[in-house]
Amino acid sequence: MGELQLMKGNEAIAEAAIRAGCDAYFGYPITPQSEVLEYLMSEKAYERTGMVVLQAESELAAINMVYGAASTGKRVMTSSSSPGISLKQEGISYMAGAELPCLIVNVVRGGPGLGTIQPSQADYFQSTKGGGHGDYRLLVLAPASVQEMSDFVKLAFDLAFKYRNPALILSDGVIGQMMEKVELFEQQPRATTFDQSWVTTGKTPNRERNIITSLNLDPVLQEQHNHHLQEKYERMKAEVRFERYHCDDAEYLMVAYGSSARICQKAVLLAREKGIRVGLLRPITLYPFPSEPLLELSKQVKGILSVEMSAGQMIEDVRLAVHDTVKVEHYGRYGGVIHSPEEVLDAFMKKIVGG
Amino acid sequence: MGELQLMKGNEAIAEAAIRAGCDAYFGYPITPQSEVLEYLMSEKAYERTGMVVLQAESELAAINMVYGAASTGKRVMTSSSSPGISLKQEGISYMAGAELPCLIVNVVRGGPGLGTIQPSQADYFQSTKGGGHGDYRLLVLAPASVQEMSDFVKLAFDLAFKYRNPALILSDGVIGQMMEKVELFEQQPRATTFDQSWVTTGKTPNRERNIITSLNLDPVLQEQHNHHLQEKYERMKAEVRFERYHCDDAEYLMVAYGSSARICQKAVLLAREKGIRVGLLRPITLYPFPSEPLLELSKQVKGILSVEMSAGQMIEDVRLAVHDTVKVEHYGRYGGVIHSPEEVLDAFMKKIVGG
Amino acid sequence: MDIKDIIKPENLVYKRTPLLTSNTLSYCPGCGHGTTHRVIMEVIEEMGIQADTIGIAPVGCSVLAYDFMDIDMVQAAHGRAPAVATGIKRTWPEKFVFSYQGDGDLAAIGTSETIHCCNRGESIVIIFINNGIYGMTGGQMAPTTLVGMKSSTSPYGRDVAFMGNPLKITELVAQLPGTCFVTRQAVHTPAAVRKTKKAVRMAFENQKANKGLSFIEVVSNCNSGWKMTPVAANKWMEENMFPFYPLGDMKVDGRIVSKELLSLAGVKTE
Amino acid sequence: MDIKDIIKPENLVYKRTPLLTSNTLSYCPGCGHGTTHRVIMEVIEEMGIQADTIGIAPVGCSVLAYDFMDIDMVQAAHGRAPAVATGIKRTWPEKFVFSYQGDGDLAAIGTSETIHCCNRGESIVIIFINNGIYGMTGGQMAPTTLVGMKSSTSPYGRDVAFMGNPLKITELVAQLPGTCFVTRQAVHTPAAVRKTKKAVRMAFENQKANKGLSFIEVVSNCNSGWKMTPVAANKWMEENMFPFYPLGDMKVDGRIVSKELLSLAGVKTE
Amino acid sequence: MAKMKGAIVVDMERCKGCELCVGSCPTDVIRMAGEVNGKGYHFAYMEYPDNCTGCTNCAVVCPDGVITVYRVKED
Amino acid sequence: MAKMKGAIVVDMERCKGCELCVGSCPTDVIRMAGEVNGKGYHFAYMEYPDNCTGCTNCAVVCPDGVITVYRVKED
Amino acid sequence: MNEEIIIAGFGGQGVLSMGKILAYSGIMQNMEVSWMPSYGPEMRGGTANVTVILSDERVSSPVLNTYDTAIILNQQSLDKFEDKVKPGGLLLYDSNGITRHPIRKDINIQLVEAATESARMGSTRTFNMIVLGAYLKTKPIVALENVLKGLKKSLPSRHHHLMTLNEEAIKRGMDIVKPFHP
Amino acid sequence: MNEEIIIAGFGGQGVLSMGKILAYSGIMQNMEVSWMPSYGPEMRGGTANVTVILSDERVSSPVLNTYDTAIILNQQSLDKFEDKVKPGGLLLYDSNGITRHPIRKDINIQLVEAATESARMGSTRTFNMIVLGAYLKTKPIVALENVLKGLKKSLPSRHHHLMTLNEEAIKRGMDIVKPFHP
Ligand SMILES: Cc1ncc(C[n+]2csc(CCOP(=O)(O)OP(=O)(O)O)c2C)c(N)n1
Ligand SMILES: Cc1ncc(C[n+]2csc(CCOP(=O)(O)OP(=O)(O)O)c2C)c(N)n1
Ligand code: SF4
Ligand code: SF4
Ligand code: SF4
Ligand code: SF4
Ligand code: SF4
Ligand code: SF4
Ligand SMILES: [Mg+2]
Ligand SMILES: [Mg+2]
Repeated sequence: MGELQLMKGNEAIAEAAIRAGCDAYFGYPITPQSEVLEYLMSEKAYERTGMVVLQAESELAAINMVYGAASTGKRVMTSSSSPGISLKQEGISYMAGAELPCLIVNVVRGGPGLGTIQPSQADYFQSTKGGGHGDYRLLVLAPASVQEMSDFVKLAFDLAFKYRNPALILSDGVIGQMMEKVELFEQQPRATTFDQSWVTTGKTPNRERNIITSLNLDPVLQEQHNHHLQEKYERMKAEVRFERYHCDDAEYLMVAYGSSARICQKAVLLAREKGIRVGLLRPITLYPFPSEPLLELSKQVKGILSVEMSAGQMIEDVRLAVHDTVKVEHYGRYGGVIHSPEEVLDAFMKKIVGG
Repeated sequence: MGELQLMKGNEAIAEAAIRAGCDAYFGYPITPQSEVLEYLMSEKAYERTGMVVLQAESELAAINMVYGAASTGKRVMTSSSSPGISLKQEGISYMAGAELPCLIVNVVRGGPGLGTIQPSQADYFQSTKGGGHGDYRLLVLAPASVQEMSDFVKLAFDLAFKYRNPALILSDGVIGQMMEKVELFEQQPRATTFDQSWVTTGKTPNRERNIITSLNLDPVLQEQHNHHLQEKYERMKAEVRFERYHCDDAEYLMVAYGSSARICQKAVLLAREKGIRVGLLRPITLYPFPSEPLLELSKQVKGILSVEMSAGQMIEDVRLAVHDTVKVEHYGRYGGVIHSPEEVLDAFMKKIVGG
Repeated sequence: MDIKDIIKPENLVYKRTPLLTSNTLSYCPGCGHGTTHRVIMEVIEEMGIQADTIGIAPVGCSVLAYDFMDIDMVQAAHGRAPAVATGIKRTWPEKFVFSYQGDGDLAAIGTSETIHCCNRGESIVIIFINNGIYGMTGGQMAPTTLVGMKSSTSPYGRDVAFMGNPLKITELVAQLPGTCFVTRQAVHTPAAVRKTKKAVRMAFENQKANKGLSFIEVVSNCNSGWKMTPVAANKWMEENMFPFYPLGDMKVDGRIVSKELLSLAGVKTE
Repeated sequence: MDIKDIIKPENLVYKRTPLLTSNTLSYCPGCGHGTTHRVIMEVIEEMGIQADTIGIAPVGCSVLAYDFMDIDMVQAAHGRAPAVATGIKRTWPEKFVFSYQGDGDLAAIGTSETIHCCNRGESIVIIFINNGIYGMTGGQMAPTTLVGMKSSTSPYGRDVAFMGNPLKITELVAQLPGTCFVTRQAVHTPAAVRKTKKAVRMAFENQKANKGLSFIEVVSNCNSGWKMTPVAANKWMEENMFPFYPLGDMKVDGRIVSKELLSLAGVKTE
Repeated sequence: MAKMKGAIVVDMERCKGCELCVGSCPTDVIRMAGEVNGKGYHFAYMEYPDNCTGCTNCAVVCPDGVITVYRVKED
Repeated sequence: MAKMKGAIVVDMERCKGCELCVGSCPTDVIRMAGEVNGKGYHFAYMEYPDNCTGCTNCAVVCPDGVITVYRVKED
Repeated sequence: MNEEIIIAGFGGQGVLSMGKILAYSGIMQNMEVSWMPSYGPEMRGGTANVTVILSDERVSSPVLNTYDTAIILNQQSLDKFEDKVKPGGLLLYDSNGITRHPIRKDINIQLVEAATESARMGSTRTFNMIVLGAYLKTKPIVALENVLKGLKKSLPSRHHHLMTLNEEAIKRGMDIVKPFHP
Repeated sequence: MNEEIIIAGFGGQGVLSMGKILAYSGIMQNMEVSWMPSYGPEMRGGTANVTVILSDERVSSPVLNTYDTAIILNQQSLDKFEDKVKPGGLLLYDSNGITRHPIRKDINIQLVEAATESARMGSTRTFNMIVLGAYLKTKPIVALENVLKGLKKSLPSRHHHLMTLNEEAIKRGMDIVKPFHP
């Protein structure tokens, strides 16, 4: 068993980045995730592993520093919260277009606009459908515990490099700010070997020059490039991850991710205390979305409640997954308010069981 | 009949802005929409109506200038193309949050990243689901002709003010760059009367101070504000607009908007020449999406082809609208390539009729 | 003479301006934001321009400025206040428009908007609170953080080689043709407050006369971020901030008046 | 002597550097982008650092620089090249990193990245092509467009009151402590080209010695955007651009060497 | 010569106890109370009221603007 | 004294006819051809080859880098 | 009536404005029209082409794959568009700079030596008007008077003195156009 | 075992670190734990509260509506949380600054004069440890030795010399806690 620590989710991200051999972090402060940069600085990540840590002048600068470092094959990351992530959309679209691996962490807060600094899950569409321009997809991971905040850093880097695609950890103020027990993985070496064929580290005589670009003035070539991307996104579907919680005998289903899934777990238990056999499907990857397991489960249940801290975004993917063969409703508090297990149960009784 | 002109779509936008009594335009050049600003300058909009026209230092500055002017109740607009629109996402989320009316024009080009400057429709998700953070919606209008580029400027302003919400014209390089006959509406006065109750034009003794903000540190208030927004988005559904083309006797349906709808019109004619009764539903508002008329139509047809110059984005709204009761497929060239009517027909035969 | 005989309406010589609302300021005890708010509101009161003034609040501790200033206000996205102000001023040239911004807001994320707004010479007033730190988000390093100064993201002190130099943005904007009046002031003593008020008055008078952009930096403490008492923070500020950010006018009526303008930190002149 | 006797390998005194690829430059006839590309590639060839150099292409006419320079290159988002360069240089401090940017890219949308990258003193080289216009998008006004100069978005000439002042960003970055070498050059005559090449060499040598950021502005024609022949454009440039953008070194080895640095347009010194 | 006599009124409940007024008073009038107000702050008060000249320094420097100053000419 | 004799080779097909080389030649060697190349440009050529000193000015200033210069010492 | 035209050549040959005049002429005759250029980064010597549709009915797709008429002004465009003329359609070209002439037998091919002729007329500016004349002679779908009206509308007023020259050029084009048989 | 605790008071009273020590103590006993603070813009004198859960099973929701135990350190928190203690649950409070005492009869209410006591001990720093002691006395769900281990883990090493003082404070809290009957 690895080292046990009590940590905030944000700190776990930072510690995991150091241990995963992350080469560089570029970021700009914003609540509720400023601890990531603060931890890297106070823990002297730059001394522990030689990792580059730089406070950028803005989120725009940060994502473009990430773009630069990623162009050279480095394991590089940034983190921010909702408004800051909106500012990064052009850069994210560029990275997707140029097929650069990297890790982006969004510790979501309530929007729109300046909103609140309290937890929210209202950036689902932005993360999974592409808040930037053009047809592209990110690998989106949704941790539901501090342990996963740590583990998914490593996983995200692995997937990002496997597919040469930006990966995004979609967390929120609850997971970012809460402390839990976390088993830290072993320190990994920074200088990992990786595919050097495409990186821009200086053209040596034994190869052609490498170019990182997302530009194709010729639309035919750009279309080919887009086909290549789409084909990759199709392949990425193999990475689907999810967790089934009390699903085997479920007559009803909840679908929830991240902190909302934690709350739903409790709601499931409360329901079962009442003798109602509810299960919970927790998507761990939001893109690719676990549509098939959901479709499977939909055949056994009488109704599905999609529970998000938003006005209802993931519900569209749930409905698309189950082909509207079973009733699907949304429930969620939002704008920074966190629903309680009791509220979820209440909504579930009204919208699914009763209705 | 109004004045007849032969104009580019981008020029029609600019001329319509002048005639609609638009108070201010702030923008930054980008192909394929630079003619909007160029036209306003060469036509001396600032002399014709006193309209403010300013080339901003960036898209970020432009959208925030719009935010400022809109805070005072002015009819104000900006225009850009895909990468520039991505940069505006934070600002757009702010405007939605602060409930500021304004007009944003996106003349879409092929993405992701720098992509091409050729036409595309791959910013559908960004426009309709919210590329910025938080739960918000824009009023999204999709012109399919130069005439509509002109008419929708006025319409967009009217709707934006009616709902105190940003409106977006989602066009593309085809409609922006093509010339057609356009009947220009009459010059309207600039100084329109409008609801002064919320604008920040200086606190006079007879009222409380007005504040434009999207911040609510208290999550409960922020949730209330979000409920208010959601309720407004619900009301906005009354504005649904669409065009039925040869739908009455249709056995099959195409769904397409903007320039793709133009191409599909031709494809419909080609299909009908072959004796296949195809209709076309053209969403004019993309948000609100014409789900109900589509559901109605779905009952009469054997299959639906959603045709977009993208890898398939609107198809999700089509599928959600028809509750997966009828086969729905996507077709579209993308990355800057424009499908031809023949290609659409081909795909239609293979995916819908043949398949 | 009894106190009761003194405390009478006819003897009143100073009271809080009614242009500050009755809301309790959300700032930490001793924070210069409150003082600066008051100074601005006093000038607006004295000039009688409440009905013609629109203020822009930034993102930073003063994000809630609109809760305290009894004028119409617009809350701008982080760093974009100069753009927001431009949008308003261009469409309402006869109004008084000012932005109120922190150092993170104005000199980090908003650098571009600051430089270009000043360079265009928008006829507005910018009030710039330089407290060398990001107050609101819990004390991270700002572009203006001094060399060696500790913050939550420079916990061992700002190291130039690693984190870059502190930025004297006021010296830069003083050199742009669009600015008319550029000065650096403070609000930690009665005399400093009075000078700042004069500067604010001059700035608004400039706007009235349409002379170009007026830019007032106020060097201020962030005692919470610096982890000091307010009194100690002001002392530290005098001893450490003022030598690097010297107080005084840099540009008046479009003319550079500061001899030292060239001697920016680390730049040696020949 | 017959020409054939001269044209022999052993008599070769000048040929296109092999570090330019065989692709035909996409630039308009007479455009300074091509010349500047060549100068940079010659320096890299002469220093033997091809294998250690990474270039950043901007968005602008030189977006395709990577088609012409036979080195590893990264195409950056509009205005963000200095941030991209920072990301690379910080993770590969032993490599040579340079960005190549137009005036729209560097001085409009990218102002913030430019200022902060210079202020941090990243050990990189920035090559800045100032042609007073947005070439690629069809000749719109740039931050550097001269007063009265026509462009597609200032069709009746740049009017300061309406469109703001031209921005001398090079003068600003010269004053930041992070820059080591700041100069303004041109490439319109053989002598100018040779001086530019010396400057580029010095910049890369600075980078080798880790002395800080080197910033080279190249005033260049955009004959298409200016709607002139290349020859006329260069003449116009000498007569109109150079007086406002005077050539020469501003800062060498971290010391300001230009006496006029204070006399920015419109700023009167006392 | 006419001497100035002053007095200040501190809005106790709004005083945040920052002590900036204390040091700004040229005649050392102000001290911080031992008790705290509803928000938990020790508040400022006139410990030596006789010394007050009504110079307004304290009010001018008070970040929360909670001091009101009165002044009369004492013959 | 040793005189320099030079010659230039213009890559005709890549010359874009900008004429910058013409003005840069101290000995007025270069002129533009009447014909056009495949891209439709009038290209540069040595009209007065005898004057060429191989000073490289033309090549140095050519934006497209299409001039190669040779030089010999003529005794 | 539904005429779908592609005009293709170098930038600078007046391809776009010729299309514009045609479109304007159509409007003068109460037709529905559309004009759709290829667009790209402004670089000299690039190719330029424009699709013009004149129709009695509302124009559906402004972007086409095949054309009733192709007006071709350089080799590159000939290579690209010859195949895209509908059987029975028209291909009008200027042979200046053409090294490989059209070969199709199922279409009507017309030749106009507009480059040579405009040089002869002493103004290269007339080039596209000569081509236009040649087209109108072959397919008189718009009346000359409407073309002149369209021309006037599309010319900035400072160029109105060129009207006569342009009219002359159109007529020259009408005169010199001749069939080409591969 | 599943103990759901809210600790609420002013910023600066050591609310968050008390929660952290409890959580650490749980870990020392191989429990599952979660610690969830309310967070907001850092402003002095604001309220602070933290939800701590100690459980033998995996913790589901870290955010709760009702609690087994409420540890209340100012009036505002009492007003907010008294109602949220589960019937039969525990409410532990310090009466310093309290103007309206708890009124519920269906819960166990304990009083600890920690503020007064810590002043007496001459170090306001011991305040939260006295409260912790009072809690542990009432609900000994974690062993004192594990609390001390947890305390040591959560203290930066430069503060380890304070261990004895803190232990003493915990014990004082155990001694002085007493039931309150409304
Ligand atoms: C786009 C964006 N990035 C970051 C933040 C987080 N944030 C809020 S205030 C602030 C900095 C405040 O510092 P400063 O401007 O110096 O103001 P102060 O609080 O010191 O007065 C930051 C980074 C945000 N709200 N939005
Ligand atoms: C975010 C974004 N905004 C705008 C553009 C459009 N754009 C492309 S190049 C350019 C300006 C180029 O001008 P400059 O940097 O001066 O380079 P030049 O072409 O003159 O060399 C603009 C505005 C873009 N591609 N991306
Ligand atoms: S954190 Fe700093 S800047 Fe913010 S209110 Fe407190 S002292 Fe003032
Ligand atoms: S448009 Fe201007 S900058 Fe671009 S290649 Fe042509 S001349 Fe050069
Ligand atoms: S008014 Fe002047 S003398 Fe009186 S208490 Fe205030 S500072 Fe002291
Ligand atoms: S300055 Fe104001 S807030 Fe501070 S102690 Fe004095 S009266 Fe109180
Ligand atoms: S090498 Fe010198 S002399 Fe010879 S042609 Fe070129 S410029 Fe003229
Ligand atoms: S400078 Fe070069 S491109 Fe220009 S005309 Fe001379 S040889 Fe040709
Ligand atoms: Mg600050
Ligand atoms: Mg330029």
